[in-house]
Amino acid sequence: MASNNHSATEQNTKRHKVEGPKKHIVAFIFSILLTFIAFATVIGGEINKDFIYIILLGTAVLQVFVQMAFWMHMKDRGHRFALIGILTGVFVVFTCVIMAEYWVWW
Amino acid sequence: MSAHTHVEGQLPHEPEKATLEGRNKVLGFWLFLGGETVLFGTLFAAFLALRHQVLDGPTANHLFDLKLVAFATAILLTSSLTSVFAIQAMHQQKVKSLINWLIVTVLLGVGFLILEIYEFVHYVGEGHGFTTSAFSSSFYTLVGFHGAHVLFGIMWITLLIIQLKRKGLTVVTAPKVYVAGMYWHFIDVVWVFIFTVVYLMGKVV
Amino acid sequence: MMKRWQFVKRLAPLMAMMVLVLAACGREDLSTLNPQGPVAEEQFGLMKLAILIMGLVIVVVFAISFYVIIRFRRRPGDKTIPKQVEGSHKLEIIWTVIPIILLIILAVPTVQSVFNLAKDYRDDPDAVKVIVTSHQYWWEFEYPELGIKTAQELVIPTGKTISIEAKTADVLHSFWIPSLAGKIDTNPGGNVNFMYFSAPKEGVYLGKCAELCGPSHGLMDFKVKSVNPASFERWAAALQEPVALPSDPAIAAAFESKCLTCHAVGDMGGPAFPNLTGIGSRESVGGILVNVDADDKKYNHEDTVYNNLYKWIKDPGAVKPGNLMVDQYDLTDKEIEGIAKYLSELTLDYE
Amino acid sequence: MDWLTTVDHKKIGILYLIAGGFFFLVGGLEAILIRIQLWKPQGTFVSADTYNELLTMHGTTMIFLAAMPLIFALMNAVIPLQIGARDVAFPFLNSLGFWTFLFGGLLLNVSWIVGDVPDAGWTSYAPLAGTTYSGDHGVDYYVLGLQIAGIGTLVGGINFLVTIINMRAPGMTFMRMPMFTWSVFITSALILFAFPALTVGLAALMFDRLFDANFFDPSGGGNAVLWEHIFWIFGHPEVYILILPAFGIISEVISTFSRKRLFGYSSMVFATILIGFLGFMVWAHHMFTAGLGPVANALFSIATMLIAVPTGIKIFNWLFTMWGGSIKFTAANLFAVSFIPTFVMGGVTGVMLAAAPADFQYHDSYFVVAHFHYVIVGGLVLGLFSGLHYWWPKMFGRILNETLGKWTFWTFYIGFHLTFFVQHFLGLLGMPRRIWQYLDGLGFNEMNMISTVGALLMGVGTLMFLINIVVTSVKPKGVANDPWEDGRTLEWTIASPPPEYNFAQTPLVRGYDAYWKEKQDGHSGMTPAEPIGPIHMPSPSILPFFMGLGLFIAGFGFMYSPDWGQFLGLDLTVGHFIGIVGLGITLICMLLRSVIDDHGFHIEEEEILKDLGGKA
Ligand code: HEA
Ligand code: HEA
Ligand SMILES: [Cu+2]
Repeated sequence: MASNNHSATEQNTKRHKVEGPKKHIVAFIFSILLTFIAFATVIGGEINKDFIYIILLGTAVLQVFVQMAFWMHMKDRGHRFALIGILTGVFVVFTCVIMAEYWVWW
Repeated sequence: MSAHTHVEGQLPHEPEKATLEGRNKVLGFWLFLGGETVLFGTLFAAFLALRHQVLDGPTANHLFDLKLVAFATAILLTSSLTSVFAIQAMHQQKVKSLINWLIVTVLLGVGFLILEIYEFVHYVGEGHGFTTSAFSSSFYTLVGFHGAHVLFGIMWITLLIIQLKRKGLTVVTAPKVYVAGMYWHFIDVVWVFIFTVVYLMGKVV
Repeated sequence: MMKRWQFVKRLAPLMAMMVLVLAACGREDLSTLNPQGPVAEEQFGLMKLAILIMGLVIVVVFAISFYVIIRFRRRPGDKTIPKQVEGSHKLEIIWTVIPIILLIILAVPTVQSVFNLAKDYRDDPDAVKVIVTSHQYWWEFEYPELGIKTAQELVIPTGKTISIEAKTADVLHSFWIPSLAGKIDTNPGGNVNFMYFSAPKEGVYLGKCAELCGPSHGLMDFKVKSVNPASFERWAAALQEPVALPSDPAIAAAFESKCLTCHAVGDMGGPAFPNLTGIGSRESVGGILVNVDADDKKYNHEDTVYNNLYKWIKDPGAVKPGNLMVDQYDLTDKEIEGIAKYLSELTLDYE
Repeated sequence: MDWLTTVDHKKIGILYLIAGGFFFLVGGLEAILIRIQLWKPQGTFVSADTYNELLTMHGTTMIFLAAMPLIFALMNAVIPLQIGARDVAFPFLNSLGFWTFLFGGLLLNVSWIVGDVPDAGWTSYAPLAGTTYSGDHGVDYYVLGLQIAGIGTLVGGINFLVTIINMRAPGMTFMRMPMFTWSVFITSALILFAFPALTVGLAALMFDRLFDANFFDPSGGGNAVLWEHIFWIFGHPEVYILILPAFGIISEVISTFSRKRLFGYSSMVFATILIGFLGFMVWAHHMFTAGLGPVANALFSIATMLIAVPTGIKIFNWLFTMWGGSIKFTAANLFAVSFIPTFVMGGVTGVMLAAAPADFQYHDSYFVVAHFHYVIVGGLVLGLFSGLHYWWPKMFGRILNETLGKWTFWTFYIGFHLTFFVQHFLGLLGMPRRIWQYLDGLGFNEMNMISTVGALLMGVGTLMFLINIVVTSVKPKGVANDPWEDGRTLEWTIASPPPEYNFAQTPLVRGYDAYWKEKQDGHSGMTPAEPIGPIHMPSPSILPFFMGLGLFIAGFGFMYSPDWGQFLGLDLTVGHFIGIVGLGITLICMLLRSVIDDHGFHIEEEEILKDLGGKA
């Protein structure tokens, strides 16, 4: 149908080679590793509390990046609106969470 | 809209994006996940705001058994990986292996749910009921919403497996599988945050 | 053509009235446009600045609108195509920058004022501290330093800063004295709010509840009575003096068994509901039945203290629907009369 | 039956129009009753309880069941046509959105029949909305009704986002989209990101009420202010969800009837995006008096004021669209032109409210009531009236009677100003909002009386519009493709009303104001982008209706589960059982939808040619 011509920009025009499972396994190992780091920080304890929080959030955010990029194909082309959608959502979430932490029990 | 123009068996490399309907579905689902992000974000916000309000109930630190939860996390992460393999199989038109990977994914999901239910039952035994305190209400709501998503995902993928068996991989079923895969990753990502914010941070005193 | 004139005719009396109202600025004891204390004045100042800016904006927009509507109307049969303009960077920059400037003019005093009005006087030894607790349809005022509690009528010394700590015993309410200070919500749980205000002049100011709190939300009025500091001292002292029960033993028994289970007078009774000490000399009963001398009765809600008390005790639900006093007791007509009379004579002499 | 199963966006638009219009009358009737109660001091026309029910239901009905559906009506009727599409992206979901909205709205209004009506304000602040202080089922109706209607809205939002992104005709780039399409695009995005917050808020409140959770109940450690945050994180974007489509309508109408291109199109687009973005960062301006502290108050004051800038850009762009134009005052354009100064009056009071210290005085007074009715009635409702008069011929093939239209305008407009102008002063003079009675002698009497008279006049205006609809619908169909003769966008290139498939051939878009451009270049219509061929259409389906019905039943069951006894001696009550059955119906419909492939059907070439021939 002609009306989808323009959306050609939105899809992969180039046929890429069939991808192997390798990078996904690497992503998986990354995720497990990050989870383990977070886990170990908490179990290991005895470090400054704020520092632990930073490590925890850092590993979580990193892991999300890894998963979004590799498993959800976010880094591939044709995901412009998907990206905008998710990022806007994240922005709204960010304001919500700030609200929760700082203003509810001021 | 041009579903009928493709001949069966000659699926393009990314069958989920072969038709306008497929592309609509994928894009719509991405946007839906954007909305879901806000949904879970608000739940997180409520939980964060209320997490210290334990009244007479047990505290997070007292309650959580990190090893069990870490094990559940590993299961869910693995299921995310198997669902990626499923999508890869789909892109290679290997229907058989696609179905097998989906079955593994579902089984892992069921395993996760069983652990979660076990965990909840255990907590209730510890005096941490849904109505105990604001902390408990917001805990069960957040984690329970996630659990409900897992449950829905399991039912959905099971249904897709049946459909794949009956109808095979077509430009109609492909977008459904792809979208279900995205959904499953999203659940996984949310869990990463639940694990971090609820469980790990709950243990930091 | 006809219709447009009708429009003007209809609007003219309205405009005239607007002018009148503006000139009057409303009641001195109620209007935000007629501030009686420094806090309300500061707020009114900000309002005036804002109104000025907004007036300017409105004038400009209306002027352009009218000009355009009149100048560029299409004559019948006109088939010409006007020039198609894409836009004008110069103009667009103008109407981006000018509003920004106007907003800065408004924002700077706004921010100053935000911090100014957020000052905390709770530890200031010169300030009079009051803990305001709102209840479904009545107000409780506690003076922690003086160890006294009263209800419905906040008595304050003129000129002193009053430091308010506001909370609620049940649902959300909001504490508002329009002519003295803007409002602050009363929150449940740990979210205690604070604010301050002062009244340089003696007088009675009307206070309102400004957050929907149930059927009688609109009737949850209170009074702020500012008296000179000496009177204030006398009032505080008088409030602590012991109070005698009604002289008629039957009435006294009824009062003790039916009223004092909830209310307090002097050092008797329970604290859960409005403290009645000195109720006979308050401005109103229940916050809205205004007490006047028999000859001054002008409105429906005004009457003598006795009549008001009688009316209230007889059927509190008719005055404030849904309040918690409804159906809590059983009194004969005689007892009601006796109690109303007793309460109407329960006055504090301090002015 | 046809109407129950339709997935045609044009018909769904009409369904939205009927349902939204009905709820507007209901909400309007409630407003009139409110005004009658307030027309004199200490009125006793309705009881205190009833008054709170009226004001809650008025606000809730108007916002969720009247304004939003009427916006959806125009979105459905116009958007696919404006972008040159044959349909929306998800016709099935479109119909699902409508039916869930309708059943949610009906559930909410069943409360009037049952007699347990929500009465905690449209904002339902806890703890008043909790079971301790609202023991009857009133607030349950609010929670479940809005939850169900909200699902419909969310689904609609996603649908229009995808439609606009993926279904545009060839050549219609983003920067060639008509302004109405742009504003609906942003509105849909706001819906997508704002409604989930409401969903969570309502779910939490529902858990509090039905299952004794402790989110907002202070005695269980909950926090009442948390509800305020969640509600307004949704609530403020919601007001821009309401006004942006009106902005879009005004842009179209003004430009058409001035015979001029929209002035500053790209800055209009930019301003719309900016408003949507800023809309998420200002919610706490509804909570200045909640005690958030000076830092938060100052930040939110400034953020709120900033919105005046992009909005101002729009206002002046409209004025300069008219400048130098050739303005024709049809009824549609009367509404549109009067929108500009009227909305500005409401907008500037908004900026006044944004100054936190002054808001300590305005908050919860009639000044706020005046503000939001100026932006909503003087903005959104005028915009809707304008859009309805403008697109009526496209939707129904008949032009609304112009004389009656002008009468509608004048009565409604004058009534509007009478009602709400004085309310600014009532607020400043110390009259709080949401009050059942005010005392005599406070100086409120005259202005309240004027306000009531104005409301009645608005009622007359609304009746005129109803009469106009009746008068028009008995006339024969058959207006031209471009009845206003100055149409600029794609919807005016096809028949009124359009055939089921909209465009026989998808048009090729060569610029902004696609149709106008062709006309200026001397063409009579659009250049097609494809040959005539069979057109694939989705099949109608009854499933959405039953999915809505299932949710309706489920809502009922769960609501009354505490009241109804045990079910067969199980742990479940009869209510739970009914609730589960309701959800089951919905889930089974989803299952059916997933399993049964919808192959649709084709409209054959001959038929299309016949349609075209009939026109030529
Ligand atoms: C369609 C709905 C709509 C719209 C568009 C708006 C628009 C705005 N609103 Fe309004 N608002 C409501 C609906 C709406 N509001 C509702 C329903 C409530 C009450 C809810 C409740 O409590 O029940 C409310 C309440 C409300 C409050 C809370 C009041 C209180 O409860 O104490 C505030 C405070 O800041 C506010 C501000 C604003 C501002 C700054 C805008 C701005 O977007 C306005 C911008 C427009 C202009 C400013 C005019 C055009 C601009 C120019 C001509 C440029 C030059 C102008 C200047 C330099 C000033 N609104
Ligand atoms: C889209 C939103 C919207 C719209 C269009 C309106 C329209 C109107 N509103 Fe609304 N209003 C709100 C949203 C809206 N309102 C909200 C959110 C609140 C706050 C609620 C709260 O505090 O919780 C509020 C509160 C509110 C109050 C304050 C109540 C209080 O605080 O105590 C008042 C009082 O005057 C009022 C009046 C009116 C009037 C006269 C109209 C008029 O414009 C209505 C005009 C329409 C008609 C007059 C229709 C007439 C109908 C017929 C003639 C036919 C009837 C027949 C049948 C049903 C068959 N409204
Ligand atoms: Cu707002």
